[in-house]
Amino acid sequence: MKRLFDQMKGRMRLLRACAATGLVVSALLAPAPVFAAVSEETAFVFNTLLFLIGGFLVMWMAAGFCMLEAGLVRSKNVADICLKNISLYSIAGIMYYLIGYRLMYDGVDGGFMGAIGFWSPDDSAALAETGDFSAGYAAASDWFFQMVFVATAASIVSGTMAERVKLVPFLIFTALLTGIIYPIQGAWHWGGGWLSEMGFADFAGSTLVHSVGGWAALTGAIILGARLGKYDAHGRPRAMPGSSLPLATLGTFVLWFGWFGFNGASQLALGSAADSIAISQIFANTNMAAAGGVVTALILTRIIYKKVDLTMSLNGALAGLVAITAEPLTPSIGQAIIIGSIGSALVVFAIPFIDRLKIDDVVGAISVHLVGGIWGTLAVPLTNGDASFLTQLIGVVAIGAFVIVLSTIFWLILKYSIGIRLDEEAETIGSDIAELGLEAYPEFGGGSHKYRGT
Amino acid sequence: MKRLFDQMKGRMRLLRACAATGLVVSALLAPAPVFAAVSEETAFVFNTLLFLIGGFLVMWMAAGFCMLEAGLVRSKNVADICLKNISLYSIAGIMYYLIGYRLMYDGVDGGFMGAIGFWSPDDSAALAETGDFSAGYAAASDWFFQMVFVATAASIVSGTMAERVKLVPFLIFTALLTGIIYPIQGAWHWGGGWLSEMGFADFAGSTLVHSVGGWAALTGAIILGARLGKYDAHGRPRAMPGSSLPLATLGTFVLWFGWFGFNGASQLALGSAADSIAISQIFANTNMAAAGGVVTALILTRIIYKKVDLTMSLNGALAGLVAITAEPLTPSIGQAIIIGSIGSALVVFAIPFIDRLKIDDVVGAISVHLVGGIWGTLAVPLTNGDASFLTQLIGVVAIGAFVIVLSTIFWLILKYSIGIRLDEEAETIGSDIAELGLEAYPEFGGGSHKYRGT
Amino acid sequence: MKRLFDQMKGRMRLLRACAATGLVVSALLAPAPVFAAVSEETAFVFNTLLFLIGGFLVMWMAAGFCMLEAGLVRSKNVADICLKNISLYSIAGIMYYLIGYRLMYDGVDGGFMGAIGFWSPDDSAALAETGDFSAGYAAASDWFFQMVFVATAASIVSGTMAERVKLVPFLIFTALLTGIIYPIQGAWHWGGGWLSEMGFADFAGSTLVHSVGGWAALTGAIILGARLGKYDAHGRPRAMPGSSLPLATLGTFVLWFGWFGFNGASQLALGSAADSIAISQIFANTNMAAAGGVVTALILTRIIYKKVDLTMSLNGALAGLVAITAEPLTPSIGQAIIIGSIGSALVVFAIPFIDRLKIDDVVGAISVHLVGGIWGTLAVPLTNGDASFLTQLIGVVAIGAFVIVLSTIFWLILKYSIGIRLDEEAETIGSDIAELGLEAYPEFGGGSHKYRGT
Amino acid sequence: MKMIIAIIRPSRLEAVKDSLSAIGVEGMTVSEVQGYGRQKGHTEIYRGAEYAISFVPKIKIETVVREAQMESAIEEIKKAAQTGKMGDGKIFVLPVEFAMRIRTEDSNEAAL
Amino acid sequence: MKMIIAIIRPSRLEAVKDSLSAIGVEGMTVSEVQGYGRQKGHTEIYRGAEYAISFVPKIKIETVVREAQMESAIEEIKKAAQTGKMGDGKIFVLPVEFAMRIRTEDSNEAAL
Amino acid sequence: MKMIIAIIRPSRLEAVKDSLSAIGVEGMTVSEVQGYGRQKGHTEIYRGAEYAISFVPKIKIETVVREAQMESAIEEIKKAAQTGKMGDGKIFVLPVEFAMRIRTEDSNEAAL
Ligand SMILES: Nc1ncnc2c1ncn2[C@@H]1O[C@H](COP(=O)(O)OP(=O)(O)O)[C@@H](O)[C@H]1O
Ligand SMILES: Nc1ncnc2c1ncn2[C@@H]1O[C@H](COP(=O)(O)OP(=O)(O)O)[C@@H](O)[C@H]1O
Ligand SMILES: Nc1ncnc2c1ncn2[C@@H]1O[C@H](COP(=O)(O)OP(=O)(O)O)[C@@H](O)[C@H]1O
Repeated sequence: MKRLFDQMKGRMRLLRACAATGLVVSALLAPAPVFAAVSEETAFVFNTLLFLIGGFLVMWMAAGFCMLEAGLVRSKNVADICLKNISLYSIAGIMYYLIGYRLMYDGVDGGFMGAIGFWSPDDSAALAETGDFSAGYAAASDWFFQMVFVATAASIVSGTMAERVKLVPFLIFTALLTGIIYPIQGAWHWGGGWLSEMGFADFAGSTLVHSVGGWAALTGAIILGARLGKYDAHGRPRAMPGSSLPLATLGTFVLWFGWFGFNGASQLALGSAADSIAISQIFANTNMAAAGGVVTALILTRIIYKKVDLTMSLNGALAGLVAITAEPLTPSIGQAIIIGSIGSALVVFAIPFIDRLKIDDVVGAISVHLVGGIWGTLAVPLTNGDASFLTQLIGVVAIGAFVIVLSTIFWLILKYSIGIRLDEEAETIGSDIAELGLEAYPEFGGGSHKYRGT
Repeated sequence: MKRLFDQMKGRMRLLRACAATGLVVSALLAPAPVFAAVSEETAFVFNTLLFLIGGFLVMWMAAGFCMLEAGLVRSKNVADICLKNISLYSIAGIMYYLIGYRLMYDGVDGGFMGAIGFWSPDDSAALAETGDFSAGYAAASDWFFQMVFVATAASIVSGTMAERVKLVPFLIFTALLTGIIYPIQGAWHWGGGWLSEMGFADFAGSTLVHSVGGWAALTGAIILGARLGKYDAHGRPRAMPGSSLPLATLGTFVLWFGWFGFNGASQLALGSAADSIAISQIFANTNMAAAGGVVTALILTRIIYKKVDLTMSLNGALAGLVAITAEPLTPSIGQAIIIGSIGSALVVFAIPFIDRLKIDDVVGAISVHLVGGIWGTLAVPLTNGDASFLTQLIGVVAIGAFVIVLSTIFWLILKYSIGIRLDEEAETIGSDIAELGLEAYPEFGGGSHKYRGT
Repeated sequence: MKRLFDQMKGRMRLLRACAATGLVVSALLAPAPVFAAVSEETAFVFNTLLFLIGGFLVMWMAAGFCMLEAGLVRSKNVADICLKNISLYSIAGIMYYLIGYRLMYDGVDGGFMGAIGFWSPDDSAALAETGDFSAGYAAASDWFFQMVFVATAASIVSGTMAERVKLVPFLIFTALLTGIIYPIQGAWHWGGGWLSEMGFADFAGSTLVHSVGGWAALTGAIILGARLGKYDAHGRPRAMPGSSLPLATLGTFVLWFGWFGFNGASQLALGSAADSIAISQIFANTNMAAAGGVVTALILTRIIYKKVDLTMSLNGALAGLVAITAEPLTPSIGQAIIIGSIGSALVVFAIPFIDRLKIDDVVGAISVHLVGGIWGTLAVPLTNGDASFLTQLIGVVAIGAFVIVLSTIFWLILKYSIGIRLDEEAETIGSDIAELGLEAYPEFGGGSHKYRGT
Repeated sequence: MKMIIAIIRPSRLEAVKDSLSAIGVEGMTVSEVQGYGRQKGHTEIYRGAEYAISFVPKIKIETVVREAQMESAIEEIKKAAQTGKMGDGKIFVLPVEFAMRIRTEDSNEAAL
Repeated sequence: MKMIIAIIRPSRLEAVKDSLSAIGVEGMTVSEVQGYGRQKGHTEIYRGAEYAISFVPKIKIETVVREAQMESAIEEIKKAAQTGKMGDGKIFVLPVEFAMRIRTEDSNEAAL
Repeated sequence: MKMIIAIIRPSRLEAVKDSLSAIGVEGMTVSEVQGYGRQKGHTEIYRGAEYAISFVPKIKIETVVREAQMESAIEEIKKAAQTGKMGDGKIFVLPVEFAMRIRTEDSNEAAL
């Protein structure tokens, strides 16, 4: 079984410029001086190491989302968003273990989903006396790397729906998103399902991770409604500045840093010179797409609003990162800058636009992850000859439709059962006091503790 | 001499499922296709790289402790705790260089402690013309990795004793802890001393690092006494909420992130497929124990206190991490979740319990690191057939007794010589002003600087 | 062409104890058991991996500078400094791509600068059928690693000139610094130019990166003038404490963490046991120089000012790091502690001294990076027999003169064209409101939003 | 002239400001305060220990008005601030003997 | 009615609140202020430069009381706030002409 | 005794404090407030949405002085706080009926 879905993944990987196993094998068969090559076991270790490094970098992105969101919500909701972020990361891992991973990767075989059940690693071939390293990497390293991706998708939702969604239904939705929605659509492409058969190309998840989070957030935001006071009597959006821009900036830097793991380790192999060259290009492109995003947002907000907007620039960096994620390997550095810049420009316009549609997205996550993700996915054929625009569009639409339908069903069930929205009083005093019974900064501006001498 | 303690370590390592040197050697002797294996020098580089990556990840945990503690103390003590954290990390390294490392690893040989003296690396074998790579890794990489562990133990103490202990005696105790207490008990197991001969099993330091810090903190907290105002007239504990929950959350994420290095690189070798498989399992288990810890704390605080408690959930994550540290390799993922969850549940009850004993632990470090560490150590036999419950208990008790006795002596000497506690006025105005003459947030709530136009 | 500058770099590298290519080659030629060695392709992967890991660690330093500076400026300038930091990192990358990298490395050949033009990677040799791995690493991995260094130099300037320099001229200067000043002087040594021919030794950039940033900052600070209110009627400096010491501490920890990449990966190769041993020594020395810096600042400020100064201790850590950067490999750990301690002591005296000269350096960057960098560069001959004091001095002076002249020209042009300083009113209300139209902490101490119930 | 001091709920500030402004009260000074009264604070549990919040965040508005404006100002504040639940706050009136606009040195009623 | 304004040390707030409450003063409004007086601030050294802290953090309590309660309220505040060291603070009494409870529209003494 | 309440620009605090101190006013209490008046706040754009800042940060100084000192104190505050631009602030004078120094229990003028 394991073999089977490894084949699946193998097939996908072959779409990429430098397929790991492929190269190792060819190195073995080639007449080239044998000594020069990477040994099979060494390649196995390299590939595993790549997943582990990539995995801890992406895990760290959970902290980035947490800080970004904590900085962009108002003080009265900061503790609550921190709790949501650490909880969703935890729940995502547990759900992915319980059902997600196998649903996504086990026996999809060109179809729509995999098997149901717990996951456990099987490295017996590599551990056998006559070590067979053709699996290419340790099973748990791959699991770890895939798991942290799920959490990323869930993080996107918390930011959009902050300040008014109730904790428990939010966490239940997180479990459904990470245990069911994400793995099923993930199976379609990365699991070797029908989209992968069609030739859909999404290297590290502009669509599979970011848009998925974005669609779920969009659906949730519409069903949940805007925050109290977000729109004035004339329906014009009112700005509700976040509590701490340095925390938001820190969060953005954390995400940027983690993204090297996100995109770089999505090469899925490090065990050959060709793979290491590919990953190097991915690192450079990932960085430069974000850089392009920052500079574009800087210039555009200066032109449009007369003042440079810091939070838009942060969103611009993230938009650049999301945009390059679908194809971080084939663009040249110059192309990467352009792809990131366009992503950022789209976000600069999308944020006020979505705001005016009365969809209240607290941190701009829909614009960044959904708009940026769609753009990135559709841009793949520009630099990657193997991808077709039509297939890309089919993938975007199919996954979008699937996520919207399931999210709508789940949110509506939650809404009409336990309710998803804080009541007016709770929202007014803030989710921190209402849900957690404490404040994020208990000494400032509230509570009596600052005054106590002790 | 170096050879000797390498042997010692080798002996310990053999207890683990996949011993690095062992495997490399067997790969060399095995009739398996030679080309497939990892070359000796490559393994040497891999092992060294593992220590370096693990080392920088664990070093980063120092920042995690700092942020966690800065977030959980009151504003008037934030700068002081930042200073303590960066200082203790520095002092730990210097002491470990001056006497700790050799005391722990040099010629312990089944006994109670090693040699006295500075440490310096000797890689002459590997650097010789006819490179002999059997040492397995660069000496300084091992030193670096061991050194950052010492700092972790010291970080635990600062959190518990915050807000009232004087700076200088605290730093002196840190030097004694990291130069004497930690290395001696460390010699017993990791240095190849008597506990290791007995078969005690503590993979990455639930007991050797976390409980040691916890015992020292406990002893210190009792001798130091509670903060002013911590207990009301009726002896009931009063909550003293920390200054910044987002910083505390950030700190927890940093620790979680760094823990991949803490546990993962404690495999001590990456130079074979078997090692890389082991490390992958460790990564997954480490993550999932923490995830289990978060979810358990979430549910328990909701049930017991009606409100979800963010700081308890953060402590729950850490409790899960501490609990899995004694044996992150042999459990399955499901078992790891359970081990972490039980650790977290213990902490949720231990925190108010210790509070009621009038032991004032500002950040909950005793509960997390001591209670969690004992649980983790005793749980090893549940998944690792080579460990025995009795031996684990002997290890826990022996090390506990040793740390308590030495800590008591050191704290009492400090108390009756230079004094360990801030006077009442200093504690009231806060250690920042009293010890450092400045404030952590000089513009808020104090000082005149916010008012100045300039 | 690529070959040519690789040779250049090769030449420099040979000055170091363990040259990567050299060793790999010798391993190949040596009569030693062939199987024991690292294969060429494996070394290629290792070297590339080193650049990638080093690169992401140094990239993360951008976040460190940002947090350090955000913590040390006053609240009214926090958002502005965050924007400057994320922008300068982005601009540095783009400029280095557009002209910097080739100006620094392409065909310098003992001269003063390289070629002009965009950079693009050429890995054709390694990717060819008969893979030729003699380039040693993936081109883009090297580019990525060099690029993050440029950003570091630019980060230094933002801290010194904070709170009063206008955004746009600052960003233009950043582009000039990273596109022209840095690459040209970098070509002299790392690019294989005249200084490298002379035998100048600067392992990871005490002079090439830190002093360059420091000189540019010094020039800028003098031309820009001090902040309003920085000096009282009698010309005595007034302290202007920063907004958040925990953020400043976090930033210092981030920098410390990232410095392992900065110095460690400057070994430029990991593909042999000798390289891995060298990097291990570098890690240990880097850490211990910083530790020495902290403890020295702690003790000195306690003696001189009676109170331990947290921000000086943070600066002390950084001074230790800067000082060891010129030669992190040849010192023993004890020597590294001393080099770091002296660096820190110099900074403890330099900060008030520069202050009294009426050069207003908001975060102490001139003292840390320039004074620390000069000290570190001049200290190389103490532990590295291949370096000469005179050559070191020539390097320091030549690069200093070059940077001062160009920076002066650029700053003066900016001053007399678009102006570089905020007007008095803008400076008084703060650069956040004046330049960005928002506040870093909009709910505290300003704005009406905290009062709004919604 | 009288100084009207109103202690109100933070969420009512915008409404009070707007209605005062509507009747021509052109200046006021606002601060954040903590109130103690019938609306009791509450006891929370934090890490298993009790945590008494005895003060409630309030807003204090101070505005000096002409005698003639006083009645209507009080009325407007009351209307805008009232929710009917405990904790709506208080209005106090204190005598003012002198007022000056610093910029113009106008005195008394001309200064408001 | 009188408004008692007491400037006290932050560490005495709980004690003052409790003793006022004990004699039936049921409402008060508290704010954070910075005081300047005989208790001088101090000069610190920060990064080698002087740093004058001229203001000292204090708490201001405002409570409007019935004439009859005034004496005892002052007495209680004084007892609870006194430490005998410089910087204990001041008590001021100002006349109040009108009071209203916003919730019920009760006036004057009924409003307190 | 009179309580002088001055609402001034934050940037003028040091100057006002120094000049009051120069004429022998030895105590004052300062707080951060938000002002609403002719100096209007402004409208910013944040993430493409409007962001009205209707209040302007100000400093409130409260100082209780002897009748005799009042005139000169007002004069000093005015001089030190005036910039001539809108938003310079206001000075109000309120009667004080009683004062006490908590530390010594000195009353009235002796308490200042
Ligand atoms: N006597 C008083 N003096 C000063 N402020 C008071 C007084 N009584 C109440 N307040 C203020 O008014 C607020 C509301 O009063 P409270 O008694 O809680 O509710 P209500 O006004 O609805 O009866 C209190 O929080 C406090 O700030
Ligand atoms: N004349 C005054 N007007 C207003 N507040 C004052 C006055 N004098 C003192 N205060 C306030 O009282 C506080 C304590 O006064 P201070 O002179 O330092 O000590 P003490 O009251 O013990 O003599 C000051 O910090 C200030 O807030
Ligand atoms: N009637 C008033 N009552 C209380 N405070 C006032 C009053 N009028 C103005 N203020 C305060 O004085 C500040 C300055 O007033 P403003 O009208 O803006 O400028 P100016 O004093 O120059 O005419 C306001 O921000 C407010 O804090």
